[in-house]
Amino acid sequence: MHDLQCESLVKRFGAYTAVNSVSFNVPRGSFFSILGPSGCGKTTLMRMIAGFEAPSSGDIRIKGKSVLSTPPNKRPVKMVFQHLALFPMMNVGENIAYGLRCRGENKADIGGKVARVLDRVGLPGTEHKQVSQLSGGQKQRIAIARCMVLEPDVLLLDEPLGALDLKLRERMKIELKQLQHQFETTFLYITHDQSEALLMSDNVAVMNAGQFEQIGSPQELYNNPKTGFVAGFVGDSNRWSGRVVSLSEGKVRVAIDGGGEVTALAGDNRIAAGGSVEVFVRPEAISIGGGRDEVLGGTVESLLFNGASSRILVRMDNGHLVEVGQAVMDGSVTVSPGEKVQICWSQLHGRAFTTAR
Amino acid sequence: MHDLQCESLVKRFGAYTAVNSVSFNVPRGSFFSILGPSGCGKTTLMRMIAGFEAPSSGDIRIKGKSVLSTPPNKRPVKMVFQHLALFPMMNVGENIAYGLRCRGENKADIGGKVARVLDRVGLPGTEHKQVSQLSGGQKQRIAIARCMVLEPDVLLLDEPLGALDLKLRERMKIELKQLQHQFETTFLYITHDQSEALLMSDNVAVMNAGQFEQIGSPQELYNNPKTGFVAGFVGDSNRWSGRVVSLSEGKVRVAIDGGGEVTALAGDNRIAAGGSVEVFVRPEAISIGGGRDEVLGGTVESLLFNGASSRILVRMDNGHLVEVGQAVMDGSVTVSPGEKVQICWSQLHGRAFTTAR
Amino acid sequence: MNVAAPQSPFLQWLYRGYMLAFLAYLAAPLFAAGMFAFNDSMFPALPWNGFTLDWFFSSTEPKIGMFHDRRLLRGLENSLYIGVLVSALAVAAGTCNAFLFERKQFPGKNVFYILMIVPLVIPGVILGISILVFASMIANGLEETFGIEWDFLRPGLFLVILGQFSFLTTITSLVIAARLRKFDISLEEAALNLGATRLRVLMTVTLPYLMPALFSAFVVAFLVSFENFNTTLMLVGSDAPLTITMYDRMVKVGSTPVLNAVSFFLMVGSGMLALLSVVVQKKDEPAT
Amino acid sequence: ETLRLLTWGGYAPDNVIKLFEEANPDITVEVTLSNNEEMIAKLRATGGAGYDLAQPSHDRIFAAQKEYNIYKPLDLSKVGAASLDANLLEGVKANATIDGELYAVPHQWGTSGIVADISKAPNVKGWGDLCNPEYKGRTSMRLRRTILLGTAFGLGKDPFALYADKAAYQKMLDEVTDTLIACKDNVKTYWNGGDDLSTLLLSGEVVVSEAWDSTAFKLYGQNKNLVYVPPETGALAWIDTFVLPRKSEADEAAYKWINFVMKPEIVKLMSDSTGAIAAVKNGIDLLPDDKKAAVKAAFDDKDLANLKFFANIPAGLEDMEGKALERIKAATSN
Amino acid sequence: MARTDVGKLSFILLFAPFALWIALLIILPQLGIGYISLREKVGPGEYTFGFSNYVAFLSEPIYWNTLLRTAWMSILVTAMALAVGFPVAYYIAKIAQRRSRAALFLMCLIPLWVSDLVRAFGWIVILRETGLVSSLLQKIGLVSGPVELLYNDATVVMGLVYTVVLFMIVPLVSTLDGMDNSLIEAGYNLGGSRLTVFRRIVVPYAMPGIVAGCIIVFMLTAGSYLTPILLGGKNSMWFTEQIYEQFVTRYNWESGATFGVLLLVFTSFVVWLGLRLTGQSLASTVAKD
Ligand SMILES: Nc1ncnc2c1ncn2[C@@H]1O[C@H](COP(=O)(O)OP(=O)(O)OP(=O)(O)O)[C@@H](O)[C@H]1O
Ligand SMILES: Nc1ncnc2c1ncn2[C@@H]1O[C@H](COP(=O)(O)OP(=O)(O)OP(=O)(O)O)[C@@H](O)[C@H]1O
Ligand SMILES: [Mg+2]
Ligand SMILES: [Mg+2]
Repeated sequence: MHDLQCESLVKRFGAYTAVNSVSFNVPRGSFFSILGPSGCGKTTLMRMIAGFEAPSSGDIRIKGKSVLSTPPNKRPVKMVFQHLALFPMMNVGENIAYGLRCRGENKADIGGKVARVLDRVGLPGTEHKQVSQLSGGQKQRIAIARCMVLEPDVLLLDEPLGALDLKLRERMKIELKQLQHQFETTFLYITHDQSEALLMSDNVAVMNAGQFEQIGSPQELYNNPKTGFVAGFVGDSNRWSGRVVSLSEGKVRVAIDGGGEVTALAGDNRIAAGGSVEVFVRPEAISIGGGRDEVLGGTVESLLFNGASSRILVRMDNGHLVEVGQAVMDGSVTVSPGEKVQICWSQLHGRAFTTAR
Repeated sequence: MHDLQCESLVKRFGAYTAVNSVSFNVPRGSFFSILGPSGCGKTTLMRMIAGFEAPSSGDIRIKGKSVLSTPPNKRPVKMVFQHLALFPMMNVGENIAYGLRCRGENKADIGGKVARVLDRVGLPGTEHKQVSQLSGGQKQRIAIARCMVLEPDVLLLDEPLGALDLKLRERMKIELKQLQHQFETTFLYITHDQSEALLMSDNVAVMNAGQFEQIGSPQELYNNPKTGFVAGFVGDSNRWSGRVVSLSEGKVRVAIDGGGEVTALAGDNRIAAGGSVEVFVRPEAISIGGGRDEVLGGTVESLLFNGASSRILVRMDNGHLVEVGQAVMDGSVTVSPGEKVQICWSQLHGRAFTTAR
Repeated sequence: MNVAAPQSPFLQWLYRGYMLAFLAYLAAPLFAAGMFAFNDSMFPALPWNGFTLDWFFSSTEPKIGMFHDRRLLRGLENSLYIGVLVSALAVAAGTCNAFLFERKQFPGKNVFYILMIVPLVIPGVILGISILVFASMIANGLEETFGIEWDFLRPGLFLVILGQFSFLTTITSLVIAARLRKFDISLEEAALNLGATRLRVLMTVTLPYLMPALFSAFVVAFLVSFENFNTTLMLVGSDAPLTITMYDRMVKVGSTPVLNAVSFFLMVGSGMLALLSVVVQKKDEPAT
Repeated sequence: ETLRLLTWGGYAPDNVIKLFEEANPDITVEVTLSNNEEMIAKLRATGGAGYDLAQPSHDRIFAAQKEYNIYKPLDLSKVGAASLDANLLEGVKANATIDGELYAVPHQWGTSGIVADISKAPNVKGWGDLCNPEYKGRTSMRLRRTILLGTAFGLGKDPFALYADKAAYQKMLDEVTDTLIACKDNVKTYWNGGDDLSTLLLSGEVVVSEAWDSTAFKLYGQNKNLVYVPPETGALAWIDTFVLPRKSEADEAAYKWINFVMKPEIVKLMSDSTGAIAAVKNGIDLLPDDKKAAVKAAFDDKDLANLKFFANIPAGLEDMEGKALERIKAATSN
Repeated sequence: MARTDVGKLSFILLFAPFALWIALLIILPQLGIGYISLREKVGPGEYTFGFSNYVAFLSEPIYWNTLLRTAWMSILVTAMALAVGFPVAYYIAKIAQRRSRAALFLMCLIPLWVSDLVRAFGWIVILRETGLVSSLLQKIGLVSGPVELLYNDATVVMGLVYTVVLFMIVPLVSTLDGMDNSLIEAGYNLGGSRLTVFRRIVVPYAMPGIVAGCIIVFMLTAGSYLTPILLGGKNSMWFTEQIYEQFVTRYNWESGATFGVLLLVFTSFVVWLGLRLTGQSLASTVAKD
């Protein structure tokens, strides 16, 4: 059973198409993320689901029923806004009670429900605090509590961590996931930060220029991207453009612009000999030294130390700069800038996609 | 030869000591970072160097000459401000020319110099653009160009990447480092983001509550933290508090609060039997299964997939939550949530520090 | 260190001296006007004849105190009446304008916006005479062609209110629009999303948010209305507000310290009002 | 019922109003202070509405009524005409009768002349002394038509005689204007109201000034050196009248007020406040004692016989006078 | 769709009061005085149309001299208000501590709380020949006789500056307040001297506030009535006084309306010129705060 279904949703602003034929289903109780760069139409999509924008065409169904003609204040979806939109003129308790009072529940019930939901988000007894007295992470939780107290079918979250600072964001990622487990509600989460999407979601849709490029589990997206955009956007990648030399059994031989040839898996089926492609190889798939299928020569340009995710920058002989992942933990660094090295990786870790026009 | 030397710098605001006896030397042409949490006094320190605050005591020397009595507009240090402080009422060319005109250089020279520096930061021909027409990264580069055209002895940068978004920040890190190479100027860089500091710097000073905790190369800080603060702040770490059971030959046996005992290297020399300590172990040093010095039991709570830096969350039997690094590349996941597992790491990767009061 | 401030102690001292001198300049005439309210003399001038409160409370000739001076009290009453009414109207209209220009998109918006600001830069006298002339034209026209008499189009309270309303509305619109601009529209969306009707959103979220601005717009409008002279002078009928009464008294009868007493009373009164509005704004600030 | 008076400062003193309201408990009195020009301007703007009783001077009725139709005829029978000074009533009748209807009755009269501090300026005699360099920077005047007329008399002309001949009047005005512009240096400032004048004289800032006799009499009470001097060419006399605005709404109350203030005991109070002489029989005798003394000190019978009553201004002349005044005001001196 | 109907209705409801206000109280009355100003009086109650009122204005040097004098003094007052007010606004926005800032700002607004009349009244009490200053000067023996400080143009200018300086300070404070101190710091850091930073950074940044303040001050000054009348001497003539004279003393609505139109056109022209020269627009300056 699906809590939320969107079918060929389209939204045009004048001549500009912000959301272009988007379809997806969100199963009950799952955590679904939409990941895409700024301006790709994520917020517009979410606003259509919440009812703040009317779709140009397509349908939105919640628990199987179309909600197109339901006004925004009647839809069983609640939304956590990017800047939270907590009401500054009410205290915490009033903020949470707001929806219940709109619904006309009686006073006594409301008090109990507010207390219970505050308990569940780990902030018991804060009813009388002012919103301005809360820390960023606490505000976050109040915003979620305000929606969850209404027991929505779907909770929409629009980049809710965007305003928090680095360390807090790391912590809240884990906390959000745990809250979703606790409430067992369907979450639809919007973000442009791939690590948020990967970390928390059961399923992720990668969105670009108004369209969905791929829907899948985080692992699928990371390990089996279906388009060049997904390969480049999800996780770090080295990217070289080149031209197809030959193609056989799903493997492509690519002549990289500037010199050198590599073999990679064909990522899509529009690849043809002579066509221009981009080859993606993740830094952590590459190592220094020889011994694997693909080997290229270059010079170490600099060492980017960053603890567990350190990198070596290698200027290849064809002029491209390559990031090479470095397993640091035990290995003290064995190369130094200026040194001539060879880098290598397995064919299976290279992936070629037709260049998007 | 040192471009910048600070000696026992102190700055008091009333009773509050914002910078407390800080001394450091920055060698010519190097990239020096000051890393510390918000409010630790980084900006205050930098403002003293730029001349916007007078130190309460201590000395600042640039190229060996004390600049304490030099007014801010005569000091040979230029500064890139956190929000860049590009002049909104001037266009790009005028912004860059401002310093030259203050110096009274003649018109013809100025034009040439501006064009040349714009070339070097990769934005040739943008003289007539308005500041508001630039993207975040471009503004960044203009702010640097505006300083570099004056050929300062030292360039100060106060969290210059703070306002940029994630992907752009990643790119600018590498670009900044390259610009520094190109200009061969001494950079003094302030940040609260450890990855920025580690990635770009030749040397990093970790600052806390107005004092320097440790100065060293990124590798030194990461692999050999001298204090608990540095161990916790630089890179991710699991952190358990406990009590010293025994101490011998630089190794400490610690009874962890909640249960379990581990052995770790003694991080400082104030550790004594019975004292309370914190033990730090990095996630990537821990693995699932047995076989190494230190073994603890627990239950897998969830798998946090995040590409190359995925983690496994394990709830240990003593109730602590442990992040375990997961080598993903080849290994498909072998554990699943709810499974009982053992986690292990080498004694050499654990480090104990006296708990700060 | 504040780089914006002068650094040398001498200059700092000089600057502070300038500020003091400026404040003295501001206070001087008010002080002088207020001081003579307490002079036990028939003229608001030196010499100082000793302290008295007669000019406030005395009920006997020749020193009729302001609280026993019927005409001044009458003027005060008129001023309050006009002030409250016109401020309420201007705040209401200003709120509409704020919503119109902050929330609606419509062709010619920029031109209309300029039109909204224009009353602020039309001299008050001209607003006064133009409204007087226009109202008289209508009234005369009606009288001559239809024999209808619309007396409220003749100088009097109604025209005074219209005249003050015409420029106060610009002020209130700007004050309220400035606040509305800062309003995060997602607050309204959040309320809708939580199930509130549009009316309820307006009453529970938007208007409470605007409240401080509505209040300070009201206070500003009231103060400006209270002290307005140029526009009112042209439109006033027999119900003169206080400023006009005082002016008439001063040029046509002669000033006694009772006028100083009224001035003093006004200073204290409007001072309190202004303080109150500041306090209201202050209290609200951290929450936004 | 409300009686809305449009009148001069001092013409509706609080004590008189109180007495009136006690006598007529159903009437409350509301006063708007004004002067000749404003009264007419206001009534014009309101089309004669908004007030129930107005008090312009006798020379300001005819032309204003012709042009703007702002007054309505008055019923002399409702006014105790018998108590009025017959001369003044005749004068007003002559000036304010249009198409056989009478529009005004006299109320108070007074003169414009000169006040001087005799301790410092003992020899003041006529209008010309305002421009006497002996008192440089110590004289004052009110820049209105009175000073034009006064100066004209001072120059030996008779402006009222020239009313019929516009060109001649203009010529005379030009001469007067030149005189007054030349005189500007001598003048400390132009006063606007009685208060201005009092303060200037009492403080000693000014020693010779054009003045209303009423103000001068009040000043005499304060300082015996401040004496009213009727100019040797004759003081200019005005009569303030009662008129009914065209759309007045409380005529009965208005007549009650008119009759009330003509009562001898009220006349005394009124004259005390205005300083002017009531237009009733033996008006001077009904002045309060101090004022009476001041009048006696100022006027002898010769002066009284030499009064120059303002005549009705023909249309158009007022414009010429206005221009002349503006020219004087705008001229620069140092 | 239902939603757009609601939108349309609410638009109409919001637009109606605005339209009524602007049309009935601003535009039509202005057209009204325009119309009256074109009316020529030929006799009692008889009128024809023409430009004779304007011709009369132009042919009478008194009138246009007064207009020019008013304009010139208004510009002087504006310049002085800027000179006096800028340091004050700068102090409030940039130098004063957070706490004293509000208090200072409030103190600067004090004169706004009382009417022009009271303020002018206060100045008269202080400045007249027998007033406070004169007495004080005599007492401390600085002058031998009483000094007259009233009734001259300098006093008028001072009094006008007093009444309008606040309208200069308020917009200045609000723009300067929005200026990040780091712009000033950057100015110094790049080698600018105090003067350079002020001239090239502070002033250009504050330009919208300066222009807004100048416009409001100029209009207020040109349209003021009481202060020039009460403080001005025998030579002072203010254009609003002319208008008042025409309307009230001379009952000449036609030429009064003409003067009104001329004042409006003239001041609008000055404002337009000011905006033009500084490259600002009305909406971006006056309406900013
Ligand atoms: N009301 C509107 N009218 C016209 N264009 C709009 C409107 N709302 C959004 N757009 C355009 O639609 C595109 C998608 O906007 P949207 O806000 O959905 O992006 P987003 O993916 O949420 O971006 P971000 O991550 O920056 O929030 C943008 O190019 C935006 O300019
Ligand atoms: N002018 C001042 N007066 C009083 N206290 C000050 C002043 N400037 C800074 N401080 C205090 O000094 C401490 C250090 O401030 P500083 O701005 O140097 O921190 P920071 O390390 O730059 O922080 P962040 O990363 O947030 O920019 C803070 O607690 C701050 O409140
Ligand atoms: Mg968005
Ligand atoms: Mg800082």
